[in-house]
Amino acid sequence: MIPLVSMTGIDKSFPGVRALKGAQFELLSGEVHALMGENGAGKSTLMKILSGVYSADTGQILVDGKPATISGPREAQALGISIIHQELALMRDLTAAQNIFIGREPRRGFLLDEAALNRDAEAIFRSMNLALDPRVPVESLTIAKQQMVEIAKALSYRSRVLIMDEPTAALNDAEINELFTIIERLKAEGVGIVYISHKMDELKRIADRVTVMRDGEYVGTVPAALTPIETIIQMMVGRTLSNETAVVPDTAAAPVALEVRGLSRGREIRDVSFAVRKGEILGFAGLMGAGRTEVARAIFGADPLEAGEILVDGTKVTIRSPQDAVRAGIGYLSEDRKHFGLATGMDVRNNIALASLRRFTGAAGVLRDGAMRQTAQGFIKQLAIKTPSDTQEARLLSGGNQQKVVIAKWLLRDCPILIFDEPTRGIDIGAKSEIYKLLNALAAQGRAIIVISSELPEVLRLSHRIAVMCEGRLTGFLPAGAPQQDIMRLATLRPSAVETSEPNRKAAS
Amino acid sequence: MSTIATSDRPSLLAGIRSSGAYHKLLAFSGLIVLLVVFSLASPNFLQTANVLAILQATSVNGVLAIAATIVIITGGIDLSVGTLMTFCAVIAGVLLTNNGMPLPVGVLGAILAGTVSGLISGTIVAKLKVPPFIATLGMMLILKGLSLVISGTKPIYFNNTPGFTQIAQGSLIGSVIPALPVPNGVLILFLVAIVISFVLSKTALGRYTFALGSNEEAVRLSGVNVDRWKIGVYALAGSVVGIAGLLIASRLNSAQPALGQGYELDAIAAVVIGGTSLSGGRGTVLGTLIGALIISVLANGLRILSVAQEWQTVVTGLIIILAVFADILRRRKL
Amino acid sequence: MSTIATSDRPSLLAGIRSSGAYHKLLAFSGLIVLLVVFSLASPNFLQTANVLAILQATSVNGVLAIAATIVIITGGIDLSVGTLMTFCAVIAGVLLTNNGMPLPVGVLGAILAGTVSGLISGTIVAKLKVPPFIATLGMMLILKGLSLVISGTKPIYFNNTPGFTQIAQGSLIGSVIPALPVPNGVLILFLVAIVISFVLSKTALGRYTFALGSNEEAVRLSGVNVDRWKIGVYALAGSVVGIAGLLIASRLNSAQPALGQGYELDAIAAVVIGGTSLSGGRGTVLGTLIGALIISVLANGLRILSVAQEWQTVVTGLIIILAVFADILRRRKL
Amino acid sequence: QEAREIALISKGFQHQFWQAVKAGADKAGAELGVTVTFEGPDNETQVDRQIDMLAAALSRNPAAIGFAALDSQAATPLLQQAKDAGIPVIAFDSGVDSDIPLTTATTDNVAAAALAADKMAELIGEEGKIAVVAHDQTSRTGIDRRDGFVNRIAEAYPNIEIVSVQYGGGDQLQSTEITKSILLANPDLKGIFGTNEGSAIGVANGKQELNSQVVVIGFDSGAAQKGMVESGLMNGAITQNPVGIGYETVKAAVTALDGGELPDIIDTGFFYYDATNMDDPEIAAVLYD
Ligand SMILES: Nc1ncnc2c1ncn2[C@@H]1O[C@H](COP(=O)(O)OP(=O)(O)OP(=O)(O)O)[C@@H](O)[C@H]1O
Ligand SMILES: Nc1ncnc2c1ncn2[C@@H]1O[C@H](COP(=O)(O)OP(=O)(O)OP(=O)(O)O)[C@@H](O)[C@H]1O
Ligand SMILES: [Mg+2]
Ligand SMILES: [Mg+2]
Repeated sequence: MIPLVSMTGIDKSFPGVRALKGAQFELLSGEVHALMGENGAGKSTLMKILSGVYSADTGQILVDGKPATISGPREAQALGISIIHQELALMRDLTAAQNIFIGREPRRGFLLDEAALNRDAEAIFRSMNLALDPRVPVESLTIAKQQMVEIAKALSYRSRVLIMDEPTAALNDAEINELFTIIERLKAEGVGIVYISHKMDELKRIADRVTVMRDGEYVGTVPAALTPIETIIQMMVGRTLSNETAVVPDTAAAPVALEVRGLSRGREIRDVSFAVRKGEILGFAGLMGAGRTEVARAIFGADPLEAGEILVDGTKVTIRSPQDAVRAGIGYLSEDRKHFGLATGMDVRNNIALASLRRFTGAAGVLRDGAMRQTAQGFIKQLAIKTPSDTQEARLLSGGNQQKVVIAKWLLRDCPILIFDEPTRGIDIGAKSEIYKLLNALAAQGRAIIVISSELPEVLRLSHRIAVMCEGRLTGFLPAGAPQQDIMRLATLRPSAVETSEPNRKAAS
Repeated sequence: MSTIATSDRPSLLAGIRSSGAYHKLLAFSGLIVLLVVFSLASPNFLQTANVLAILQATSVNGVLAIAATIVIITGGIDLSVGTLMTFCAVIAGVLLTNNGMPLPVGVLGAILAGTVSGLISGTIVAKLKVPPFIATLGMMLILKGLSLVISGTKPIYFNNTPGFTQIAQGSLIGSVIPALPVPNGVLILFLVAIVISFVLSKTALGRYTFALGSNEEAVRLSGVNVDRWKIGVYALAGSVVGIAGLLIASRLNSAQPALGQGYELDAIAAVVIGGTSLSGGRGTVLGTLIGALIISVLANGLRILSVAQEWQTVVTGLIIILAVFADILRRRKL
Repeated sequence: MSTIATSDRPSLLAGIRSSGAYHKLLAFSGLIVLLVVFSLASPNFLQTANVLAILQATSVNGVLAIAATIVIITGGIDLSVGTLMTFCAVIAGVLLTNNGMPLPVGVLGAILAGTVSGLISGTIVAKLKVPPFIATLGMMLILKGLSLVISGTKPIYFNNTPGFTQIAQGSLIGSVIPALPVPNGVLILFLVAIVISFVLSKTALGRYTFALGSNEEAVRLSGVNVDRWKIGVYALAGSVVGIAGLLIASRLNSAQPALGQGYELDAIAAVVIGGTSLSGGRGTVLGTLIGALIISVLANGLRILSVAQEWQTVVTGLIIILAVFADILRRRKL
Repeated sequence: QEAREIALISKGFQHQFWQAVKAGADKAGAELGVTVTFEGPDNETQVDRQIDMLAAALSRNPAAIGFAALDSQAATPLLQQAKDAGIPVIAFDSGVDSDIPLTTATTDNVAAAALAADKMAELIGEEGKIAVVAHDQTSRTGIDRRDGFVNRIAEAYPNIEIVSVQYGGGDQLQSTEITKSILLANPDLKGIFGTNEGSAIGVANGKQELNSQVVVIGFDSGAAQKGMVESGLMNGAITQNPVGIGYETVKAAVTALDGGELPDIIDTGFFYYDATNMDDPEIAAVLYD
């Protein structure tokens, strides 16, 4: 059988970085081929070459056994290759439908046929069981829904090769299930799918084969079903990882570090009250749009509040801006690193120092760059941030490494209360366990930590206590190690955006 | 802006959409406030003749501002609109007066000159990747010089083309309804506004105009020929500027080669006052029209009140800031 | 450019850093090409007196452009630099001539006037959230009007303050090395460039200037008081403009109240030619200095060659586009 | 042998008045066998640009310099430099407050504007409201013409009231809009004075667009203004003799170079013209297109 795509000997260098060294990859039709590797291993770069975003320095690409030169996204599309990018590439001011069909708008003569456009988009959404109005501007959508729009866009090309670069990083379980149903269907139609993810459990569920990369090089290709996860992880990181579970310390006697009472704002936040003790990790679970991010942003002063009070160490504080919050000792790592986390044009060093410049300001306001460099390099080592130097621009880092930079920023700021919103989004498994260790260590030092995560296993593994939200309400607290069903019950007092129940599906088709 | 995630409730969507309309209405209400204040302050202000004078005074800047709007929505900027306008007027003069061509040739020639210049600017931006600010700054100077060269640094008069002054100064409406002698220049402004609104909202070119300003890289990654559309946008803007050139030449019955520089600032100001963001992706022709009207109402009203000129300038500056600030306040409250 | 991926070799780091320097060197080489061409074309061009004239002609626009650079790096824009310069000059005139204050009071007064105006612009931008284009357009008009009001629409001469003309026209260097009578204005330009370079690269204010232009929201969510720093940036720019006001007043031995509008375009052009992006987050004072020099070398060289004035304009436009394009080409090749 | 260069730095370039000065200078250059260069800033506020032009001209080592100062004081150091280098300086258009220029070829703008005031008074019957649309609030010519006109009215015509003085920068379109608002705000207005070519044409345009019968007195000439005077849209205008100014400036420079004597002032004169006297040979000679 001639492979759909075969890439061999691919080299690619960026200034200061050799991203790929003789990488290779093969995709058969009708298979889901997972591409695995640590952050910065070169997965996205390899797939960008296949989809015409970059051109390889050397190497050969065969499509249907014939040599192909892919000099741009258009050529890739013509060859039947489409891609869902890791970093969302949407036109914020356009609607969902307009985004999906950009460049291929249905027309009536000279004019755009907006009705047909929306109809076609609606049809795609329906086939994905996605309840989304095609006429909404994507700007007003959550990242998760924006991700769904990207998926819809990729599907609309009806390609033979579909590359998905971390499509589930922003999705919750229901949405992931729906995506997998779609993948199964495409697979049955003979579409070849490249699937990049850091979520190991997904491999067993959908992948047929797994190719592992490390440091831009090809490590090996193994069948997914027969290979133990541990083996794949070892191929990725070059060592075995131990799989610890949370050790829940007894914090009942510790003083309360942060308490919120009756936080409210419209329908987004409804009467939310909770408390976190020093040394405690409070996990927040919930479905997409449950309001966890809203609560965190409101506590942090990033968005206004209508009612409620916030107490730090038992005293009431007024927080009107992030500056107030940080002064009160609260740090917040945003779920959207690109828009809210990184100064993308600045280098790694300055991004890490961004929240703590004052500590590097010497006499007469002059910055101590040497100290900044040392600190930055310390974090680069501690978090294994893959970057040619601390003066590399943050936007040139791989997605996962960007996330680590933002984490470093808050670690450096060293707040007694830390809110992490989706801290491991896009982070590889090795680094993830590093970050878990770090969070545990921070808690052990007496910091109060809130972790918001859409990955239930993550919440379960980290939390000393679990808060569950739904529709802006805190629907309950659960102890560490609570069964997943209990969490889901509290989290699903209303249906998620994706309709998973069978009757609905029938009604839609 | 509502942030609630339920997306399929029509009421919400309707809310979002009508809030857009409401925004425009608000900028409009800023204009209304000005109108009310001035008409209370001077009985001469709301006379038909003065209203027509204000509209007539808006026509050239309005058309230029519409051209600037198109480019600004892509996230670019066009500094050459002022001198290009003059260049187009001079081309009309050369064709009609120096070469005795018939009127339609002059009209088409001016618009074509604008289009070609826009094509060149667009090519410099899209193909040579020169930032729009520099590309159009260069074009501004080139066109300014060329206008002087071509015209021999002398105004060209249209005395041999009797119909020419009718383009802006005649009144088709007035010949039907004598009580309402709306000059053709104003008619043309509204026509251009309608056509460009239509192009922006209903055609592929319009769609890509917004898409480019929203996220050019994403458009490129979608396999769209970004360069071609971008050049198209500048060319469209150029042809609109050609119309402005005809309007000003018709009003002055001459092509004045020295005029034009500085007009770009008024045009861009109208665009920004009208709510179009300089970072691209959003903007409306209606907003720009209102912005241009605010500028001419201010100028006219302060003159009618015989405010000393140096104070006119101060007050204009203040009101521009206040008008935009008021708009921001209201939007925040929504 | 080395492409080897080993990441911790110091040589590589040096390579990356020097590539930044290399970029600047390239813009610089564009300037060199101009210098070579003009000196081949005319024996008068490279004479000491003419070189000094070019530098002197750069001083005012150079200082203005440095002020504009600071604001542009934050992703903003300052249209008021031209008229603010005039306003500061008028303030100096009022203090020194109309009120007979001693020279230092006039100097400080002018700089303070610039700082306060910058504070106001910054506050309008940061607190009222008015887009910088509008805020500074408004300030441009307000200051233009106020200059006329305060001066009584008449130039104010500094004949009673004998030292005043020395600020720009005297020559400290010349008094030491008579063969090199570099005017103080040029010295001040370089001094301002060095100080602002230092502030931008070594102080917290400078760091936030870049950070704001890179991603303001991320800075805010890092707990930084974004508003305060932004106001600081505009105030710093304002005080630099104050220095420009002193320079021009000293050169003309008078505060000319009508001057100034239009100067913002030259200043911004110098910034952009110097490689600073209007979308913020990056830029260098050195680049701006080279941009300003390119503009004055062009103007001077074409005059020395007695090119007809209308063609001077055309050629200037062409060369500005070409200079930036050449720079882009070379960077792409790196 | 290379022709001697006479470098003229004027106050403007693109306007017809300055182009006529240039034409006169070129004519003299051709007759006297010297090279004439001619440069000027975009508008009359750009004092420092003019200084830069003067500096660049000096770097060329011209034989002589003709200079129309936007601000005489500002140019003093450079003029001194010219004097030290032995380059003769001739002032034109308006005087330079300095003893460096050997002579000045000029128009008395104050007197010219006073003549405009007399003509205006005559045409409106020495009573009623009038207005001024000036080209500039701060430049020498702007101030002289405005003040010459306003002061003459104040002194000689107590029954005439000047209701508005506004400035259109010499931009025709802006002057048109200003005129229209003045006319609409003052329906009983009797006359308007436009202080230069752009202002005058703008005033006449505004009058035409509103179908007004207001009396218009202009300044300067040019094809459009001549046409308007001819058609009666403009009742009359003052013209200077810019061709003469340019011619005399270059001629004086050559005289100076050849060691000849020069008077302190070369008054090139001004004239009032209207539809009745335009074709007089004396007037026609000073009108320009
Ligand atoms: N445009 C670029 N310029 C410079 N370096 C780049 C560029 N794009 C990628 N890199 C570098 O190439 C390497 C590979 O990056 P890539 O994005 O392919 O990693 P990845 O495997 O997708 O990682 P992740 O799992 O974090 O997304 C990284 O070291 C990254 O910093
Ligand atoms: N700054 C903001 N501007 C506009 N909308 C916002 C902003 N921040 C959050 N939202 C929206 O508020 C809604 C509430 O979702 P929120 O992100 O709080 O839920 P969540 O439980 O954190 O879910 P998720 O898993 O998607 O992060 C979402 O639609 C989100 O996009
Ligand atoms: Mg990646
Ligand atoms: Mg969230």
